[in-house]
Amino acid sequence: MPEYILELRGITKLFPGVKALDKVDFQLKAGEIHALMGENGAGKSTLIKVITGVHQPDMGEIVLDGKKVSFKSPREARQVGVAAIYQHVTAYPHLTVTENIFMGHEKMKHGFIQWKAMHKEAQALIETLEADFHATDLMGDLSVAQQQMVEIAKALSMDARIIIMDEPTAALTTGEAERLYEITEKLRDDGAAIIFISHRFEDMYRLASRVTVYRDSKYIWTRDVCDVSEADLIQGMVGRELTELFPKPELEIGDEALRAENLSRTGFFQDVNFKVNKGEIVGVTGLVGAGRTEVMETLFGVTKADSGTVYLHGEKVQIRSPQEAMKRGLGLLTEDRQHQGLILNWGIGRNITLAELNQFAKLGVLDEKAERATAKTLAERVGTKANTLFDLASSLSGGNQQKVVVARALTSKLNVLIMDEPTKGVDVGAKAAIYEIMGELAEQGMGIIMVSSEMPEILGMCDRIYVMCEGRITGELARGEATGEKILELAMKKRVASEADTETEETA
Amino acid sequence: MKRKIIALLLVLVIALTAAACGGGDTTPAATEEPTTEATPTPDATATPEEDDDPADDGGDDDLTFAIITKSAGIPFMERMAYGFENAAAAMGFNAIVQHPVDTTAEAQITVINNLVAQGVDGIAVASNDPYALESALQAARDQGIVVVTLDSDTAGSQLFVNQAGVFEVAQVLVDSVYDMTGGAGQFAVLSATSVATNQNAWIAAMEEIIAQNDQYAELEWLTTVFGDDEAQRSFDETQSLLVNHPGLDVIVAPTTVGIMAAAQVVLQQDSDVLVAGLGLPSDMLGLVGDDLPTPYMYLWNPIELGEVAAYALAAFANGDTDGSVGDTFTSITGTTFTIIAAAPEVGIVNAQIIVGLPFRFDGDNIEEWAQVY
Amino acid sequence: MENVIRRRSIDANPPRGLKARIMRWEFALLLLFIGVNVINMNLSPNFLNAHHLFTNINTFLVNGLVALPMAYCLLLGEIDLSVGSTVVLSATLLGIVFNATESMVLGILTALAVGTLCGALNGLILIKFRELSAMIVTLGTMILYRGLAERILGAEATGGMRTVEWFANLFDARIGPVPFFFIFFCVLAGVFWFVMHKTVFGRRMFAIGANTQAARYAGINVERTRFTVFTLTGLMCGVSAVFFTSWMGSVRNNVGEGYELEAIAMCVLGGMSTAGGKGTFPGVIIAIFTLGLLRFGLGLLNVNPQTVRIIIGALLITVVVLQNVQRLFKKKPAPANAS
Amino acid sequence: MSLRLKKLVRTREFSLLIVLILLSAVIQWRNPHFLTATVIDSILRNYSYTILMTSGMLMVLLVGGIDISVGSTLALSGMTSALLMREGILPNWWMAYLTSLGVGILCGLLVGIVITKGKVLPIIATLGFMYVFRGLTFFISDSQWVGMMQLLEDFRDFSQGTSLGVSNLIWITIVVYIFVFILLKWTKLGRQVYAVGSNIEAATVSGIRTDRIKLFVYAFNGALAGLSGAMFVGFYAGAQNNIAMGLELDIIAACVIGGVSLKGGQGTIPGVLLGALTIAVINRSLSLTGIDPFWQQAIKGAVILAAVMANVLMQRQSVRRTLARREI
Repeated sequence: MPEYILELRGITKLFPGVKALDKVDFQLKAGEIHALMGENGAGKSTLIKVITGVHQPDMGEIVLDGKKVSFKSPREARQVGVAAIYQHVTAYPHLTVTENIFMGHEKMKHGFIQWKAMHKEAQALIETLEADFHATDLMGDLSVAQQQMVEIAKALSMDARIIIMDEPTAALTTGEAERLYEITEKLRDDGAAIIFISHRFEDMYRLASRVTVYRDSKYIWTRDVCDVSEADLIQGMVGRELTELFPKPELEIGDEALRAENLSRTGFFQDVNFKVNKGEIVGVTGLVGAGRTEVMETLFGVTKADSGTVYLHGEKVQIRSPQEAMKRGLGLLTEDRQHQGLILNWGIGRNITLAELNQFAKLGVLDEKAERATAKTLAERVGTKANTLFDLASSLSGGNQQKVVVARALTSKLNVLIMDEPTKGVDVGAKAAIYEIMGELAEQGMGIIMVSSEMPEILGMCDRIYVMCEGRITGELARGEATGEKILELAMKKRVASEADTETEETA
Repeated sequence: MKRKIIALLLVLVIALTAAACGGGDTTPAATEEPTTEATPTPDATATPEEDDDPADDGGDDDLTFAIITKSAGIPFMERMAYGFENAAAAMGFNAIVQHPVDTTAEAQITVINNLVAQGVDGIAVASNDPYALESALQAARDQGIVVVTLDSDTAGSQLFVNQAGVFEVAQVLVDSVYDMTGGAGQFAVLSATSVATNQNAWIAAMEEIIAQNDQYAELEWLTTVFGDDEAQRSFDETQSLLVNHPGLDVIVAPTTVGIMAAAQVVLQQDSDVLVAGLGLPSDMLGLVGDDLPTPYMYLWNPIELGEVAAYALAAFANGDTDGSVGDTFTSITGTTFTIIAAAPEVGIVNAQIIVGLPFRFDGDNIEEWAQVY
Repeated sequence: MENVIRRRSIDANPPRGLKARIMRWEFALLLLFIGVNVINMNLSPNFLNAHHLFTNINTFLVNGLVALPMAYCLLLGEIDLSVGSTVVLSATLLGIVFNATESMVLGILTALAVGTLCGALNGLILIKFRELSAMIVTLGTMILYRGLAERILGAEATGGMRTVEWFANLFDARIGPVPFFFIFFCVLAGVFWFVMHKTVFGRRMFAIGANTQAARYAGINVERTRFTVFTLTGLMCGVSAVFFTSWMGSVRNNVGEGYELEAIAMCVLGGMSTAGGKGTFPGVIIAIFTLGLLRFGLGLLNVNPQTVRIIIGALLITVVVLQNVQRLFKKKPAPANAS
Repeated sequence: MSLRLKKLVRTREFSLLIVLILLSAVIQWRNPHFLTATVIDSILRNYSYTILMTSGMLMVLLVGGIDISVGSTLALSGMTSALLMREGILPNWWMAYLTSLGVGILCGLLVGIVITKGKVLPIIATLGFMYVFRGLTFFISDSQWVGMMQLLEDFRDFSQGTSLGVSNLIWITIVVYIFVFILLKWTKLGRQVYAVGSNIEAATVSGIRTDRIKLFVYAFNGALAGLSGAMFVGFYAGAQNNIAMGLELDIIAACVIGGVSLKGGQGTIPGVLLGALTIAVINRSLSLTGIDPFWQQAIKGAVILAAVMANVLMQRQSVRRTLARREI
């Protein structure tokens, strides 16, 4: 039996405009829980997709049980016992839990599906996970956490030898997370090798025996967990000293630009209170599924809040649609640039002017010359690297695409700009440019709300930081007192814990 | 470059389909057994015709007459067109047959415009609408084209070739009911579509006949339902009639589609209701006879109707008549037709000629006529 | 801290190539248009007789009127199956009101109002039930509107509309060989072309068709645009009903059947993508005349109308397949030099 | 009530059954003849092929597609076997049924290939094929009809005959429904049809060959249309070229009423069966209850819109229920 059950050597994967994996190595021992740590966009998800056969590497090789393999599809990977539990669960909402578990490897008896046997086994798996739903429930009716349990049950049902868990505890309560730890350990004791991807140091310390760190799609190092300190981890994950990366201008903060008072929307967020002043950059952070994007969409008028009020410059406003928000000077740069931010098969010029077409029209008739002129000045102001205004948005790199979206926001006279994960999937060079634009806008008196789950960015750029967890604001930190640990700790403070916890300030 | 190749390909495809259909399937094969593939030449006359360039009125013998039926897919209309063609051929003229895509006036108008554009010499049309064709037919007549109507009339025609007098048809239908019910009983009418001009004319005439003489006093006319000339609807309506009116004795269906459907239902449910009306022998083979749902039925010879329409066109074309009432003309087969007055109250707006009396089909002659039409 | 944003100049004027790229599908279509006419000319001698040519052009332009707004529906990535039924309902009520009030002006206004209402109902349902696709909603209203027309018409057909001299002339009147209706259609087509390509409303339709979510986040009122387009389609059905009644003089319940297929075929042949967001209006105008003259040419050859339907159906499928296959051939756009 | 019963009552099929019973009660009240054996039998017999084809349309809708060319496919396949019978090429009745079935499968395959390989939107592809198949029906029959006596004796007897007191056409429908029920519930293929409709990305990632599933579904739908062609021609004892015009609208209405979602992934055999029966009752009852037959089309249109909107409201309600259950 070779020392490593799975080995990746010099794996490189290119996507248009960005190098997702750059000559990456990785070794996994049998019966080991191996943690994978790294910032968003460091290439962790791409690595998993390469191992599970969703993507094929451009260079390098994968060695399984000492033999060189290449998976053309996830089905092939699954057949040799590689199973993955993704962060965004890919399930069949209309079908029952049992079917979701057994889809692809149903229990058959001369051609017919054995429903009773499958339901029984599925129920047994659910019981081992002590999940609070039934095998015959519809997948669509389950919460994200419950769906994740089903994914785990799916892996168990395939008695996979290598199980990959991508941010499994992100949407779980502490109780559910604890149960997940026990199950993961039981899997390891049964001989499975587990790759565990997470932001949370706590998961890593609790479970993993070894940890590998990635940064900017490059392999950094692999060490035993026992001789790794948190500082080492942050250093490994972030690399540079914080200050040098973030040109945060020191500005005097103006009066209040936007305030939300116990804003809530059933099922997404509850009693959210926060405010942002002119010239201030406010960070909103938390784990995946904490409801940050949902809050911003409600502010911007895409969705309707069930209760709570919003004040712009102290004046109570009722924003029912994006165009109303923009009319009142509130802009939003969406998290999913590709689908919500840009029209990919349009040129960058037309993308930039899309939001304020009336500016370039007399009596409804478009003046294309004026439109092109504005687009050119704005595109250059944000430093978009493109040959002509008519280059397709799809042909630009992640960073450039974000600059185009920022340029579009500049066409409206905004005084509050919400930027949702502005530097997600963006290479380091472009990140710095985006931070500079942010600084520039703040300098002009704009209130900036930056939603991000990247610690360095939050710590480096924000004057004040709100931390959210499971739809609630669990804490507010000023620029000076904020540290990585404090934020993480607030990000995991569940409602249950916070009620019991009476002290106000947690010591570091 | 690739796109241009594709475009050229597209033009080629269109050219091929257009050329392939150039021959067009305009006429059912002249022979008795309609073969499945379309006959290549537009005019199926037996005698070889030199290339017919339909110059307006060239020599007497190369006139081109066209017939427009109600729509494709109705056997009665096929037989009528077949008769028209034979008569035209017999007179040495060319014949074009057009079956519009559906029973709408706009489909017929489009065909009329096409024919006018081709410069035909005469048009006979079985109209789908009492008013709509008037302007198109008027435009044709302005180009010197002779226009007659047959089977169902419309304004704008010079003469209506009436297969049988409306009253004669109504009379035989009422007599059938009288005979089948033994003088007293309940009957209902299963008609085609609610807007079929000839159906409504016969129904109006039947009402008048029953009202005028008390001989038919005991005949109770329960209702009139519409089968839309569709097999399934006619089936449904007949079944509803049997269910809604247990005391029903006779169903009268003055439409070839309706009578067949009604007879089928009666046969399948072996109900003792009798079915009378107008039906095509070839359709009704197996349904007409002594112990069958339809003891006897009436119709006229559609082939004869088509022939007379051709003769009428010829008569107008070579000036034998100008269509005024009282005028007469004789066809090359020697039968003379006298033009009689219109009958607006039953929907006949033009002067008309009567082809003949309705012909009776029963158990013994159905076999023989089923071969003819 | 050197200034990280390197200001690079971007060329703003539209590249020559852009024009060529847009024109490519129109060029192929123009070729097809000329091809159809050339074939028609030598297969039937009097194809070029102006009078007959325009008479027949008039007949398919009544259907063409409905293809104009259908192009907008397709641009939004939607489809309106209820156009034929809206035409018959509008025409029916025109006939009813005219016969009741003896005033043709009132009749025309009714037709336009009914058409707009039918379109607005489609739009309203689509706004209130965003989850529903326009296809199933307009499938329902297609049956409903034609059913209402059938109920109102009942046993008789409303008729006699051509007795009003000026109304009949709406369709028949000619300036020289060219009918007034033909000029009216061209003017209307020009307006539709201008709105689609040169106005804010047009650009918004392109955006919604290309990426509805991105349009919504860019502050475009997607629902209101959709409502306007479907109401406009209804209005155009009303206009088509007016000209249809002026042409036919009477209305029955099988009028306008198949209008939706013809309209979609014209738009798709004209280069409109069925996924939305792509297509040019000149293409649609050329396609309307190409299909119309193809049908006229086949008519002159006395081709059985059913065979013409086979050709139109087959043409619609081949064109869409060609568009999709052609999109696969196109090589991926070269990425701009990434940083 | 036991959990199982409570679950059953809340399902959509149960509410459909209630609607159907109420509708029949109203009709019975207006016309006592309605609930008699002959009327019920005639409804099932007249609409046996509509009910049959609804199961085919269910599978097409389940994968998120649609097929409005089924009416023309029925006409083409029925006419083909009728013409071949007239020319004496087909020796007996089951050969006629097989031919009709074969033509149906061919049409279905053609539609499927254009949709999957040609990447054409289903509504556009089937709209085009609707006219192509209808045009072909007129073309091959040279616009002629095939009369009753030109059909084979045993072909008519089978189609109009009964065994064990029930019409053979109803037996065919029952057999096919059982087959489709088993296929959808108990076979791998059936579950993959649901998977493709429910989440096509997940299906592709988990290695299901989605194009092949779609092709199968369209071919199967064509097969049922072909089978119905023979049933129609046999039952009405004659093949006309304008048969089954607009039949596809009834079938889609039946599926929509039966709770099938047009986005795919949702719909059951019991649901569409009840939907098809509802449509048959609506079509048939109007002439029985003396409601002006001209209302029929308008009622059907209204019923489709109402059913579709009801589906959406129900879905919104269940989404709200799941959201509220998510404890924050």
